[in-house]
Amino acid sequence: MSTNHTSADHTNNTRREKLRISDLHAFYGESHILHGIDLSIGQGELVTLLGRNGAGRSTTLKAIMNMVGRRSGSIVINGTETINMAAHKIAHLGMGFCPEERGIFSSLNVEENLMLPPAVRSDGVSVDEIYEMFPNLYERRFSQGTRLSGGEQQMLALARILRTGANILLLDEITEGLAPVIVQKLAEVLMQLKARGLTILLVEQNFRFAAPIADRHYVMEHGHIVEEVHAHELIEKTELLNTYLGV
Amino acid sequence: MKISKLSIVLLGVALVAPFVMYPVLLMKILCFALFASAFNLLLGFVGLLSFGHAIFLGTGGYVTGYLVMNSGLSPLLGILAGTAAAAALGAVYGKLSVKREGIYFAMVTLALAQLMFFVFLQAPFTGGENGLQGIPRGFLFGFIDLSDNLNMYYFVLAIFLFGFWVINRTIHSPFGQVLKAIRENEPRATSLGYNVNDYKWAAFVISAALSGLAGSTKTLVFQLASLTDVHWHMSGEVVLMTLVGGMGTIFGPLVGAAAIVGLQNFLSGGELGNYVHIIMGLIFIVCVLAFRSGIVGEIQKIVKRNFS
Amino acid sequence: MAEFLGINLFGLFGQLLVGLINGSFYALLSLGLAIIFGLLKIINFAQGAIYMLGAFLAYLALQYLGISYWAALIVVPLVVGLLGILMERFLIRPIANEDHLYSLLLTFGVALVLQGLFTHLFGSSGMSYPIPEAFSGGIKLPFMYLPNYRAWIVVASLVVCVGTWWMIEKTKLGAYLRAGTENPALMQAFGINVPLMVTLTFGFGVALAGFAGVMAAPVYSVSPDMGSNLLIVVFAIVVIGGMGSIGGAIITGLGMGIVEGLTKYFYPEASNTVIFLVMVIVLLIKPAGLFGKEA
Amino acid sequence: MSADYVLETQNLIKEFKGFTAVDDVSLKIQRGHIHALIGPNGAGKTTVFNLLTKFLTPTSGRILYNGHDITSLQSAAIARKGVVRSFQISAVFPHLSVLENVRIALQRKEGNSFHFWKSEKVLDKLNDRAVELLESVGLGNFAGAKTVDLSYGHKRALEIATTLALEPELMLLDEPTQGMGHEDVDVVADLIKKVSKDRTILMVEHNLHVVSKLADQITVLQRGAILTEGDYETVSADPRVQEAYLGVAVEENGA
Amino acid sequence: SLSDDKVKIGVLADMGGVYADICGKGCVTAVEMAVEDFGGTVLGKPIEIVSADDQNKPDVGSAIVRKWIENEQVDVITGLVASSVTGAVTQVTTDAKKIALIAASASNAFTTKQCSPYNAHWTYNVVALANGTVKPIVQSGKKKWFFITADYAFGHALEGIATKVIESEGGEVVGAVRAPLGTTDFSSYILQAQASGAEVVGLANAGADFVNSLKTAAEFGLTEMMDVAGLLVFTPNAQALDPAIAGGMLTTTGFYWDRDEESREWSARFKARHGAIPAMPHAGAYSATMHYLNAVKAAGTDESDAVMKIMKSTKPDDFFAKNATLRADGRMVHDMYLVKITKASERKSADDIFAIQSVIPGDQAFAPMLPECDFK
Ligand SMILES: Nc1ncnc2c1ncn2[C@@H]1O[C@H](COP(=O)(O)OP(=O)(O)OP(=O)(O)O)[C@@H](O)[C@H]1O
Ligand SMILES: Nc1ncnc2c1ncn2[C@@H]1O[C@H](COP(=O)(O)OP(=O)(O)OP(=O)(O)O)[C@@H](O)[C@H]1O
Ligand SMILES: [Mg+2]
Ligand SMILES: [Mg+2]
Repeated sequence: MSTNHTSADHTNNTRREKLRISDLHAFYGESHILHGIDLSIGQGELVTLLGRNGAGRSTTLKAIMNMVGRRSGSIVINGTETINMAAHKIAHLGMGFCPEERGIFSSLNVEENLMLPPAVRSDGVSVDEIYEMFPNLYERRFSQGTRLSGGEQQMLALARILRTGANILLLDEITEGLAPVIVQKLAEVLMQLKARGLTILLVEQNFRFAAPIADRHYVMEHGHIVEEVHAHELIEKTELLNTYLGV
Repeated sequence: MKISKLSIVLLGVALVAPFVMYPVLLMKILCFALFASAFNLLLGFVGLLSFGHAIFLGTGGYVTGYLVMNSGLSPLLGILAGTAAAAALGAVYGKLSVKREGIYFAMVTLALAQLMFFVFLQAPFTGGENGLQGIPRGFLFGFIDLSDNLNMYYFVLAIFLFGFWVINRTIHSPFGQVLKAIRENEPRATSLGYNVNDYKWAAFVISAALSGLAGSTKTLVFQLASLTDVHWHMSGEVVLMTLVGGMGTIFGPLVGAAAIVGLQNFLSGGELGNYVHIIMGLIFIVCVLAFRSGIVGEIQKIVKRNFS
Repeated sequence: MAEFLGINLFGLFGQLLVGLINGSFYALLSLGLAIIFGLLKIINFAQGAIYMLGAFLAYLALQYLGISYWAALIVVPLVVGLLGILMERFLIRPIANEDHLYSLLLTFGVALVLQGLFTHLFGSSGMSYPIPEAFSGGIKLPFMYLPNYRAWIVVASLVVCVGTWWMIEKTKLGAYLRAGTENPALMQAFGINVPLMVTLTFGFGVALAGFAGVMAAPVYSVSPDMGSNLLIVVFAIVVIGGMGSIGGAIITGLGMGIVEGLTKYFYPEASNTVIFLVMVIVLLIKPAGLFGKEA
Repeated sequence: MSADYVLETQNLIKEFKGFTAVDDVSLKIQRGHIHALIGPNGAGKTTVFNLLTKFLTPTSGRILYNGHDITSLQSAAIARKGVVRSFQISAVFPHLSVLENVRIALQRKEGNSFHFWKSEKVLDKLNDRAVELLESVGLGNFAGAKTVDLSYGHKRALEIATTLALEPELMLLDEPTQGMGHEDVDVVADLIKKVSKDRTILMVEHNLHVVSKLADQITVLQRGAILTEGDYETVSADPRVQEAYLGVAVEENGA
Repeated sequence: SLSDDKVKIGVLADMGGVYADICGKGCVTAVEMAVEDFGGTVLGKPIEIVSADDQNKPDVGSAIVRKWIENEQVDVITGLVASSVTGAVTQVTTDAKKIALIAASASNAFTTKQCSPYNAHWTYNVVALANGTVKPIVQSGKKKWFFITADYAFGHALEGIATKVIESEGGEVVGAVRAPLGTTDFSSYILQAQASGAEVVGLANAGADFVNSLKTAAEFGLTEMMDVAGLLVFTPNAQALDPAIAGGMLTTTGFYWDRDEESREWSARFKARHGAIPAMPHAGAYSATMHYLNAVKAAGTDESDAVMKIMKSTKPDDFFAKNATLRADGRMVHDMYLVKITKASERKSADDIFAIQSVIPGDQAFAPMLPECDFK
């Protein structure tokens, strides 16, 4: 087995590697969605997955959490191989996952939703801090989770995993449906988290949101990673990104 | 078209069958095939599992039996009356139940049927546990003697074909298109301006009426109307027939009815009679676990896989 | 004295109390159903058969192993719960992703098999189980003679019902359960072993029916069809209470027992149908049930 | 003058258990406009939509459509009058063909939807019109395809074609471009522009790019109440809107 | 001459339902014993037995019998337990002119309202039960009765006839409740009985209903306040009950295994094959079959009219049928027995359930023949 990936080497030199994926394949029933993904993220990095609708970005996140039908290859989290690990054990390695469809529970109220995921580490964001960050949630804390507006649900989904103390975050389209003010605020929040040393893998459609805060970008197409772009290369590779993403 | 060729072959078989097999058994199969097809109209094509459908079968039977016996109605009028009664009950029960969906709908229909079961058990005109016995088959159009099994058979076959035609036509009608749309995406159908509950209700009434038709006919065949036909076990049996045959397919309920009635007939004769409930239960389990498309559904899959 | 407006008050009180006793069984059974439904979205049609199984196990345990009522009260629910766990694991889980109607049909099949099996093995004339020594005799109330065992039924089932309700509505475990049924994949991703939780919940719901079966053995004849008719009444109760509402199931169970008792007093002919009539009325006025949330 | 307005709400209020989600909203939507409803998350935009289409019942207030009070009508009846909404999540009939999807909508006006005794062949006369509609949204080549197999953008287009089949006077679009890639956003925006001929459109949208490009008139909601109204220039220049909704960096989003 | 070179007997019974212990496989066993004891052939031709489960459903039973007769050349039907099934079946047999030997049903309709020249109602009926049990109790001075009645045809008939008996003996019925078949909880009915001020509570029900109602009566102390009479108690039901509850109760039966040497001998053979002592329908099924086969032999044919004629003109006489005749209306009139359920202290073995109190001669037990049912 070769570990001779340039990107991995590059990051290994600078920071501790938190997540390394090699030759990841994922399937939903008969359909083969991911065709050998390789990527690596170091501690404190914020990396995005870009691509068009259906490129397989969400699937990559779900595959990491073992939420797809079948997967093969290697996923090493914090030095632990997880490809054969049961889904419910993965979170306890410090993973926090915020799904695309938000996954707010209608049988629980806002506060119960917030308190639901078991803490995986001790140093999560406190509830007070969260309510300060998202005053809407505080105001609506006793209403049924799914009665929140679309955007409020998005906030809740994110807040929920911040509370658990997860230090590797997988965030899927978190700016979707949010008002521009909130989007700006989220960018600040992510920068703060990064500063706390959290590792973030971000799936984004909103390139303007992602560009200023990310360290690196992976571009996906048809279940492959077709390009890796570092923050400092953004200007020179604008053309390339345009052809991939149609920005 | 393939289907119509198949239909002609089946019709041919149905015409000569009574010379080969015991006609009363064949009539029973036809009645249940009609019942299961009517049930399947709801389950397979609207997605509503009515767990109390026997009540419509039995209502048709009781009303026909009572009128033929006590008011000397001709068999045809008796059957019409029974069908109308089932449709009327279906109209009321449909109004109450189509508001609910999925499993809720199943529970509500079951409980409503049980309510009516007790009415039939206690009402003075149904003969309670005895049921209505010795109902005369009478004369069709005043001169065809239905007490002759062969005459009766062709009469039943004609009724079955009529009912089956109605169901098919319903599925492939403008109304059927709307039903399909509702099953696919109910909120969207509403937003296009369809009152989905009205459509479900109409389908429910059609299904109830045809179940009543099956029950009325069955009553004349066996000259008997009894609690068996309104008991929830019967509601379970029709689900089983549809499941075994293949829900949502045209011929599935027919095949399922033949299979289950045939099996019961086989079991009731022999030593295995004791095991009839256990065997039915096991079939249920096996079908659900491994065989959800039913006989016809599985055949369709094989045909699709190999020939297209 | 005991007459008021031409009504025999003693008779009325008696019927109310008897209604409460029956209501305790309704509450236990509908609670089990509501837990399984509310948390797993499965209608367990086998719940009645499992109640029967509980009673039979208590009977067999006493007959052949000399296990006392008290021991049976613990052991039988455990055994039944274990069977429920096996049932969930090997029958229900394989179809967990299919339409929930299939699980209804599957459990219907299980009910037929269980009932058929016991009829085959033990006939259907019924076995009798003695009332435990500790509860022989009764209390003389002014309006009736209340057998001690019947009083115990009310107390025991109230304790079990309230305890269960508290556990599900008021604890973190309950929140996990509710969330886990809504979106199991996400709960797994949060680090919770959902399949295990589902299995245990099913086992618990089933064990409640087993418990009710043991409770019933001394007062009702232990027979293979003791559960099947009761079950449909309990279904109606669950619909009235609002499907999936735990508290609703308990309150409605007790309430319907009392309504039935009153009907037996005022118009016995309708005692079979009154619960279904109530159901129709509730459906007309509040389709989601008395305690149900609108979808 | 009121004839100019397709839809008017008068003092619309919706309360949820003591929480006022829509607070005294009086909207006037001018015939032929594309009218956008924007505002921070939880401002009550979706709730307004739900009230207009009767998915929710207003606590108080009136809704006038073409001058007639429709406050007490049922959802389906409102749809039949010509107020049709699209859904946020793809609202198609997945296992019908693309053509059939449109035909279901066309069929409603035929008045034969309860005719269970007729053959469905009577619907074939609607095919031409259906194909026409599909072509108008660029789906002409997909008529025979199964709808599940369509891509996300195509599904959205189909949904719009289906909605158009009802010949709505007023179309309500809730975040029509949400979750789309940039390419699709433009396609859909163009489509909306195209179909806005001869009809009125009310839309909720967070993508300011789309709003600025399409909207003739904008209403900004905040905490359930109307904050301000006007065209894009006026509204985006309003400091209150900048603070509550746009954030500071308005310019960046405009492009 | 035999119709098809054999005599074929169809045994229709409840193989798995509430009456399975009363006339299920046991009835098949009894008929088999009769055929074997008869020698296995009649007029040189084989005797065959077919059996089926009617599940206590009239439609199932009548369909089976119809098929047997129309399709499988069955000559005679026996077993027949649930009255509802028997009613439906005798319609079919009468139409087809085949004999029905009713071994286990209680209703008296088959020799009254629904009488037919082809019915032979063998073991007992509701009239005999009411006459046998109720009359002596009323005569002993307990005149105020309350009934807990099974709410279907059988219970109604039993209550009706018992009421007539009570009234004709100068007693009075102070009330009655109708409990649905299969009621699990009798407590509210018991409370009503308690409040009625009656001296005797008559249980006009059977099987599990009987067992449940009696148990509940004991639990609520009813058995200490008033007498309880079970109008139809089969040995398996009595065996299922705690003797402390049931002991001492009077009831009427058409047969008891421990009556005399003859009955003990047959019952021992039956128990060896079946595993339990015979209930009265088992003995009745044997006796009826035997009488039928004897008649076929004597008639030299299996043609129903000829056979029936001989059955009615010769007196049945075996370990079951004492002082018996098959009347023209098809009623088999024979000695019935008033028995007391034994207390635990009196039981010598698990099978020692009844103690015969008195013999009720057939003409006192059964009602006289109706003129319209005289099929001489
Ligand atoms: N549960 C599923 N079953 C089958 N196929 C699926 C499933 N989920 C996703 N797919 C398919 O997998 C492919 C990748 O989907 P994915 O959701 O990962 O895309 P994405 O890049 O996140 O795009 P989007 O912008 O739509 O979220 C798509 O073709 C999609 O149709
Ligand atoms: N059924 C309900 N019960 C209780 N509160 C509700 C209900 N529906 C909406 N709300 C509340 O009303 C407010 C407005 O919700 P609405 O969905 O209209 O917001 P929105 O403007 O569409 O926001 P977004 O842009 O985030 O979708 C929110 O705070 C929400 O929590
Ligand atoms: Mg995605
Ligand atoms: Mg919204």
